[in-house]
Amino acid sequence: MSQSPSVYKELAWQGLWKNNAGLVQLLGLCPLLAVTASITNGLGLGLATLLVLVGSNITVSLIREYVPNEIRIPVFVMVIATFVTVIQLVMNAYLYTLYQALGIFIPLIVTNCLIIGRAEAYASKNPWHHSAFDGLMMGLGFTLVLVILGGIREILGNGTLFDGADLLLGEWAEALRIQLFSVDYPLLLAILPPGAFIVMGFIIAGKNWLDSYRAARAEQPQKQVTRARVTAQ
Amino acid sequence: MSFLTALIILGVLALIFGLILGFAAVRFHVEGDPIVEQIDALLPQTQCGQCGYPGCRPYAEAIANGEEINKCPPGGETTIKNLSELLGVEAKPLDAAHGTETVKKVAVIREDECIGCTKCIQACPVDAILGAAKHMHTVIAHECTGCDLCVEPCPVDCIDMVPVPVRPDNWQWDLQQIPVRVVESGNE
Amino acid sequence: MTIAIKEIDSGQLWNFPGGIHPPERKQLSNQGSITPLPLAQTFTIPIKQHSGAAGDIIVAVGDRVLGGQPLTHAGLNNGLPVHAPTSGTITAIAAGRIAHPSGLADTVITLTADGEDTLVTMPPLLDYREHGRSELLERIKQAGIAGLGGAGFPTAQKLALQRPIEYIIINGVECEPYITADDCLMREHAQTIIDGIEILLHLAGCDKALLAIEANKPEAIAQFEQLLPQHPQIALRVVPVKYPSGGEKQLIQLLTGQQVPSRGLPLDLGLVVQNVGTAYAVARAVLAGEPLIQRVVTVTGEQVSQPGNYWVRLGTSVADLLAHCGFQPTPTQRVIMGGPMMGFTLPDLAVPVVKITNCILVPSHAELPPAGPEMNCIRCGACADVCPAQLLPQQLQWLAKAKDYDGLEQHHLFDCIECGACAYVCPSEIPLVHYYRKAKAEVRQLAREKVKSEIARERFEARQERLEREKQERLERHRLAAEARKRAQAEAVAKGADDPQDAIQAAIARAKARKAAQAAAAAKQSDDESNV
Amino acid sequence: MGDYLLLLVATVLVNNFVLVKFLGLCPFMGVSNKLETAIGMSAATTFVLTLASVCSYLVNQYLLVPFGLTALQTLTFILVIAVVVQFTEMVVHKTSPTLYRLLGIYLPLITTNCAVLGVALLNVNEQHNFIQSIIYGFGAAVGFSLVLVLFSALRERLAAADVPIPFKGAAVAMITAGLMSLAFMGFSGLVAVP
Amino acid sequence: MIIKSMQRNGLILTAFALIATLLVVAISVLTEAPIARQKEQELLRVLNQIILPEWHDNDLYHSCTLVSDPALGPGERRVYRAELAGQPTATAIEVTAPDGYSGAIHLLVAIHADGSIAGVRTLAHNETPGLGDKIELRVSDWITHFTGQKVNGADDPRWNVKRYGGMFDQFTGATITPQAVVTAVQRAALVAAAQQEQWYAAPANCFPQQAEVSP
Amino acid sequence: MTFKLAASPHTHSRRTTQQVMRWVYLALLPGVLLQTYFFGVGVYVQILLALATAWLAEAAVMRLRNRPIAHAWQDHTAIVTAVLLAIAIPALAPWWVIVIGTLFAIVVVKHVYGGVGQNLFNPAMAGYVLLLISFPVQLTSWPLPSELAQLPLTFGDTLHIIFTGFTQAGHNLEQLRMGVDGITMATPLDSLRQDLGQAMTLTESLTKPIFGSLGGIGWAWVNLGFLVGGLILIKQRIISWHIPGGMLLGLLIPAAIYWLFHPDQAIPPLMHALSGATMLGAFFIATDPVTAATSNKGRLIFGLLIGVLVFVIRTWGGYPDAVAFAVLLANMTVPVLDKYTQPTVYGHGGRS
Ligand SMILES: Cc1cc2nc3c(=O)[nH]c(=O)nc-3n(C[C@H](O)[C@H](O)[C@H](O)COP(=O)(O)O)c2cc1C
Ligand SMILES: Cc1cc2nc3c(=O)[nH]c(=O)nc-3n(C[C@H](O)[C@H](O)[C@H](O)COP(=O)(O)O)c2cc1C
Ligand SMILES: Cc1cc2nc3c(=O)[nH]c(=O)nc-3n(C[C@H](O)[C@H](O)[C@H](O)COP(=O)(O)O)c2cc1C
Ligand SMILES: Cc1cc2nc3c(=O)[nH]c(=O)nc-3n(C[C@H](O)[C@H](O)[C@H](O)CO)c2cc1C
Ligand code: SF4
Ligand code: SF4
Ligand code: SF4
Ligand code: SF4
Ligand code: FES
Repeated sequence: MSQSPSVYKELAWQGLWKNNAGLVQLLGLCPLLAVTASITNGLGLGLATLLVLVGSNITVSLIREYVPNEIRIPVFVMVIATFVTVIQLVMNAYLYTLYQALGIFIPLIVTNCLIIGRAEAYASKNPWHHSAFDGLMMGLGFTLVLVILGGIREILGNGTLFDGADLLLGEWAEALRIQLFSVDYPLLLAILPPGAFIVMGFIIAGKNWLDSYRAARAEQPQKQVTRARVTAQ
Repeated sequence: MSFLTALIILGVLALIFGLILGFAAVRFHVEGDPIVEQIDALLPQTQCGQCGYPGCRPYAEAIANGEEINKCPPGGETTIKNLSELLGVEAKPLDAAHGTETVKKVAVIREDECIGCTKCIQACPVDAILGAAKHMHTVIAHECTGCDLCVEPCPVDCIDMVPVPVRPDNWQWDLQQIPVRVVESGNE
Repeated sequence: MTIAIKEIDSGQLWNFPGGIHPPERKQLSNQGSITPLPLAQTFTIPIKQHSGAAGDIIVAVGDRVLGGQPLTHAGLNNGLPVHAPTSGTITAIAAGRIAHPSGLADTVITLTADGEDTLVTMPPLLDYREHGRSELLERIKQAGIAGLGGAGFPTAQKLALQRPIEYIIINGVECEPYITADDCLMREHAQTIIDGIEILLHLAGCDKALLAIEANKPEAIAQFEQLLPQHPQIALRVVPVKYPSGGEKQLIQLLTGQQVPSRGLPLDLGLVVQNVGTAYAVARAVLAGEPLIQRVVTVTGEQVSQPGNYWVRLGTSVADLLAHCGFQPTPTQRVIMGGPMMGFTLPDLAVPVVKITNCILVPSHAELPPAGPEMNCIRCGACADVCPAQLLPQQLQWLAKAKDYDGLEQHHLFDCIECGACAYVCPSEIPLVHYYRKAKAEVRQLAREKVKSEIARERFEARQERLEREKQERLERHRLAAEARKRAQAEAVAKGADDPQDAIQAAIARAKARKAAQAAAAAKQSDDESNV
Repeated sequence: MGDYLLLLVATVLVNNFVLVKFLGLCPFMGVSNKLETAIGMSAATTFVLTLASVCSYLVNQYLLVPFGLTALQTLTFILVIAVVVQFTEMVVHKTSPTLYRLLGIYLPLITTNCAVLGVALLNVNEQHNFIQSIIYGFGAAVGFSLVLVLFSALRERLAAADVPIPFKGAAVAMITAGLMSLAFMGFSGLVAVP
Repeated sequence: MIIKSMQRNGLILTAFALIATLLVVAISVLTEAPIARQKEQELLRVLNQIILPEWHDNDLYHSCTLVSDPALGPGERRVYRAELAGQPTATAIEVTAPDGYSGAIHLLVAIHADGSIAGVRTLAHNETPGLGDKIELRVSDWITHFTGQKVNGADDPRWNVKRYGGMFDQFTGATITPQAVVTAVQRAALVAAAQQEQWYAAPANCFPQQAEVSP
Repeated sequence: MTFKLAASPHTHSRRTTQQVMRWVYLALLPGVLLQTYFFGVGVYVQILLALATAWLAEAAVMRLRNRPIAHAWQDHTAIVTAVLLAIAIPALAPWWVIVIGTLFAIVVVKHVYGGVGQNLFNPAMAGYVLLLISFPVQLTSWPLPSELAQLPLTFGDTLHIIFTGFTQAGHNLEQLRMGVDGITMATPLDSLRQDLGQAMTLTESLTKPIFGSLGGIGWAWVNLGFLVGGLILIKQRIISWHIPGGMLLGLLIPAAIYWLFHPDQAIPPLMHALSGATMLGAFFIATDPVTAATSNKGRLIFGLLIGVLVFVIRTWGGYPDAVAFAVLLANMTVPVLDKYTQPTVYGHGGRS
């Protein structure tokens, strides 16, 4: 446990940026592209995914030792499905309009590749508190992308930001709505399916550019891996 | 809906599925993982250890267990590309922390300086060095993989790594590298 | 695959896909007759001038040699000897310029001529039909004859295989612009060529030869039309002007309608293709005993004032050759060995004329402007339209850039004959052929590396096994030593410590055991290290 | 008959699962580097998707609905799918090593392909009958395979393109998918969706 | 061997399935009531917009009856009957316009007892955002233009978009969507005129209904 | 003296990419001139706007990539893209329409892929489709052919309406598009589609003034103009006949069959051939070498595919004209087509 802080730091760095689920691992793309016509939808789905991710990571990590390999996947997806159904029911009960807006993508959180991916790749090999934190960071990273993508698409395609935030956050949030500009003919493409892909492509390119820019700026103190010797010296 | 029907139905369903999978797991059990062999076949077999593993095969095993594929400098881009195709993962640039892809080299022992200590023989993973104790050693050039593991142990520093000579028959059609402009023409 | 003998005999011609019509510019060099080039002072003779292994050098520096004397001895494989082009002294045997696009050095023999030009020949075999097949083949081999048409494949070896041959095709097409060496040879030595063809027919054991000449060589055609009626075995085929109808595979398709199977040989169709120059050289070697020490070389281009065809001794440097032709170099002069389509530029003029050198081209800037900047391929397909091998050059180029070797394989890179037709028409001025050559070299290199890595692995594994075995043996020794010590101690105890002999024994045993233990420990340590 | 054909056309082209409905995108991006692997993935997905569509229809129609357990749909469907996939994998692994080599690493991926669960859920939502469910599952799979194969061939060609560095890899692939989706907009309105 | 593996896998999977089911069922029982309430409130919110409170004093939500008429769309449709002091005042009908630009448009159409339109709202649609979605009140007030209009028979020329000589605006660039809505409302009004009386006679038979999983 | 090493061949037939592109935009001239005659000088304004945008965009991209700007300009492909996009959109569309479209075409569709020759989709058509789905109103508001126009347009008016949306006299585009009968007129294909959709018969619909003799007033002539230009390109061996031939066959054969069976509900084949962007598409757009199949067999299939798609979308789809969509859809299939239509290579079993 002595190295824990650095473990957490590394997990945060991986989840939020370096190995971001949406931008780098390209997991969970379906909801990522499908529901991000507005920033509100993105945020809502991001938070729902985050909850499921943390929950499933913890659970999987706790049960990992009791599950034989052959039924590993069925059990994991069942765990996830339970969480999703629960969240779905709760949203249906208390966030009805948002639930309607997100449509089929709520039940589809089950198959969000991100969740099963983390369960397999991380939670099934690590203790629960690390897994929980990993879920949190991966989920936040994912939400971040959802929000950015939603924001860009909403601005381009609608000229607004936080349109319909009240659906997610309650009446008060109506005040959040920002009309950035109002043209008669917004760039419809941005909120249509092709726009989702293209804007996403540009976001990924932006991240790559930032990374290479930073790499160029920081004259990296190259870490050198020690060579293994095959033979005697 | 009632608790009981739900529990019974799902329980029975899960039981059946579990039985099926349990049956299949044994009935259709397959031994062994041929992927290591396939990976190993793609590695350059230089045995240089730059990947951080003692030899190519251990690295192949590590890759099969999820290690990154971009750690072998002697293999360079070609190997990474082949591995990425074999494993269906994205090709990444070579991890500079392990070194960079350089021109192929061979070891050459400056024979007049060699004191015959046999240290290099022990170091060479492919037995490419010939010689007996207290006698001059030489490198069999075509067996040498250029791993440079023999350089460090040599107490008198008489081993050089020199680029593999380019001959007309292994020339890579690199017109830019021909020393034309250096060689002046005959009739001037 | 059987060839349609009836149609072929009736004189039918087929066509091959693609092909181009670049400006011919042959009149530049085909006006006069073939002039013997005055002897140069020094000759540099690369020991490898054909496709195959070089022979072993059988002369030493300082030796005096006569013209026509072999300088190397051909080995068993596809080696060929090279001969002294004239009499003189061997002054160096070292790495030097060879006629290769790489400009890299290889072993060359330098001969300083004595100016007397004393030649030796082998005994003529005028009644060659009386001599054995193997004797004739040996003569052709000893004369150092390699195909003079391009690839320089040893002629004797082409004919050595005992397979039924339907036709010998004599390639007098000379489709590449500028070059007129074969043309002039045919005009002046038609009879010798016919003799050579007869010898080849005799060797091949077949009775039909097709002599193909492109329609733009009326004088050569006239010569043969006049002579051939006396030689019913040889049929003349005048083929339409199109580049590259002189390519072996294309010529076969033109004359027989058949395609040489990929990776196969013309022999698979019962065909052998020989250049007219080769036929001439065979005739001279058999009927006059002359080894191959000179050939016809076209010197042409606007930067020489006396273009034409010359009899040039092999080993003459391009500088000496050009000096006789009124060479006026421009600042960025290109000197091309070979024609404009398939030749290569020389890194300097020290390069010698060799067996496959058919042309030295020194164009002015205006007549063959250097290629413009390479632009991106626009996939216009012009290249595919002209490719005689029906390849997709743009695709190959793309794959070569991507280093997709599997894709290159699927697109049959190795069926490209490097004719350059594609690059000739490419509007984006992409040096396509260059990409293919590079890619081919890379593929070959990869194959070599693959073999090498396989060997390395085997050696590594063998070594590991050996080390393991040695370790086991050491441990075994250690165990034995320990046992011996124990035994010795036990014996010592049993005997009482007062026997000095025993004390010494025990000490020795202890020392031995300690050494063994140390060795074992060292071995263990090194193992530990290697397992990091 | 005509209706079924229309449903097929509509699922394959007009409402293409990947480009219009945004389902199954992860494998679409993930296993489209090489044409060969894409074809393998297509075959595997087609098999599993059709089978899962049928199985989940049966489970839903004969177990969940009669007993009023519709809240358990997601749970049950995903269980069915996971088991179908797992079972297929094991069987293929044993019986046909060559096929397994081809499909091996893609089969587990299919479980987490949301297209599969999507088909099951959409079948319920759109109240498809048995035959419609089969067609819908098959159509979705064909649509997936079609764009996956085309996309991977496009990406193979991209491999050598001089793409600006930040766009290399996933970014340009996304944009390509976007342009494909743009092209697929041409099919909109072709078949009226009920 | 096989038996053991089967037992083990079967039991573990069953155990997990049981726990999962238990959880899901428990939550679904707990949320059943709020969900139903949410649905009711959502519907009521819309209902109250088009049938103003001064037009009724009965429990609109529970005054629902099921009818079926191909002109209203496939399957059973809900009709909410408003009464003021026991007198029929208006009905709100679920209507589907099948011919929207991208699929069916689901509407709620309220019609006064005198045949005039009390109000129309869009419940669900897939029209293109920015073009066809102007039928949502959130986006534009176009849908309110129906209020107060009357239908004079099936071939009333005014019941069309302006481009085809009607009285309703089309949207620039999108004629199909408004046209679909207009004709659907027109059909609903005609059906209502013919059947409203029967509807009031029918029993309130919409509830209890089973919880649906998705919209 | 130093020698320059070069790879063979050392000679080259001198038709460069630039010359190829020049032929293409010169061959567009007949069609463009006719289009200007019928739809006004707005066509030129659009072309100029597109060219300016394209050049600036290429320059900007080259700057960002630290490459010489001339590198992108010298091949003239951007000119072809810009001109094709400009003549594909209505002559009086607002200025920002063509600017957005050209930017998208040049930056996203062409240079994100690395520039000339590397793009997978036809830039001009991708730009057009972007505009069509983003601004359907502007993209379908074709001005009336000059013979039918109520209000004559001066050059000043044209500029005014493109940049401000109103003529100098204050008319907006909608008013300009009003026909004699006071009803806004759509393009021939558009109005046919709507009329047939409204259950009118073909003969009824064809009585509208927009339908002249063949493919609609003006449109038929413009198509013939492009046909002439296309034939010049074939003559010059810039394009081969396979793609245009395939596309026309793929369009006309199904159209004719369908028309025979539904004579009064289908667009007649001749109308298919001479209206919309048929000829432009067949000879100039589908033939874009970069995004088309390369072997002749592949080209034929590629053309046929486009033709059939145009027919299907025109007949049952949601868009009046479908050349752009069809071309993009066919672009997607090119790598696969190329892969499976390789000619038999010498020595691999083919016969001569
Ligand atoms: C490696 C190699 C092996 C060959 N073996 C034979 C052979 O066994 N018999 C034969 O008749 N020709 C053989 N050839 C000669 C070729 O068929 C051909 O004539 C020669 O490559 C010259 O052709 P070119 O100048 O068109 O390239 C061989 C050529 C090469 C390169
Ligand atoms: C593109 C191309 C063009 C060729 N043109 C000729 C030619 O015009 N005349 C000729 O004799 N050989 C030409 N060759 C060489 C022939 O392919 C073949 O190697 C030669 O005729 C075999 O005869 P040899 O072994 O006697 O040289 C050409 C080869 C290629 C690849
Ligand atoms: C991407 C796209 C989406 C469209 N969405 C709608 C829509 O939702 N509703 C609609 O009526 N028309 C829509 N249209 C417009 C139709 O294609 C068609 O042009 C229009 O309905 C005909 O009306 P108009 O005569 O006003 O142009 C859309 C067009 C495009 C390109
Ligand atoms: C015959 C021909 C047709 C062309 N058609 C198009 C076209 O439809 N759209 C376009 O953007 N560029 C076209 N180009 C130009 C060029 O090929 C195109 O910009 C490339 O796609 C840019 O990489 C054409 C060029 C030629 C030679
Ligand atoms: S770096 Fe490459 S060559 Fe060296 S040992 Fe590792 S795998 Fe082998
Ligand atoms: S000789 Fe030296 S460089 Fe060569 S393989 Fe042996 S250890 Fe490596
Ligand atoms: S001729 Fe040049 S530009 Fe045209 S397709 Fe071939 S390589 Fe590309
Ligand atoms: S060089 Fe190769 S690819 Fe080019 S035309 Fe000749 S055979 Fe075809
Ligand atoms: S989220 Fe849909 S396939 Fe991954």
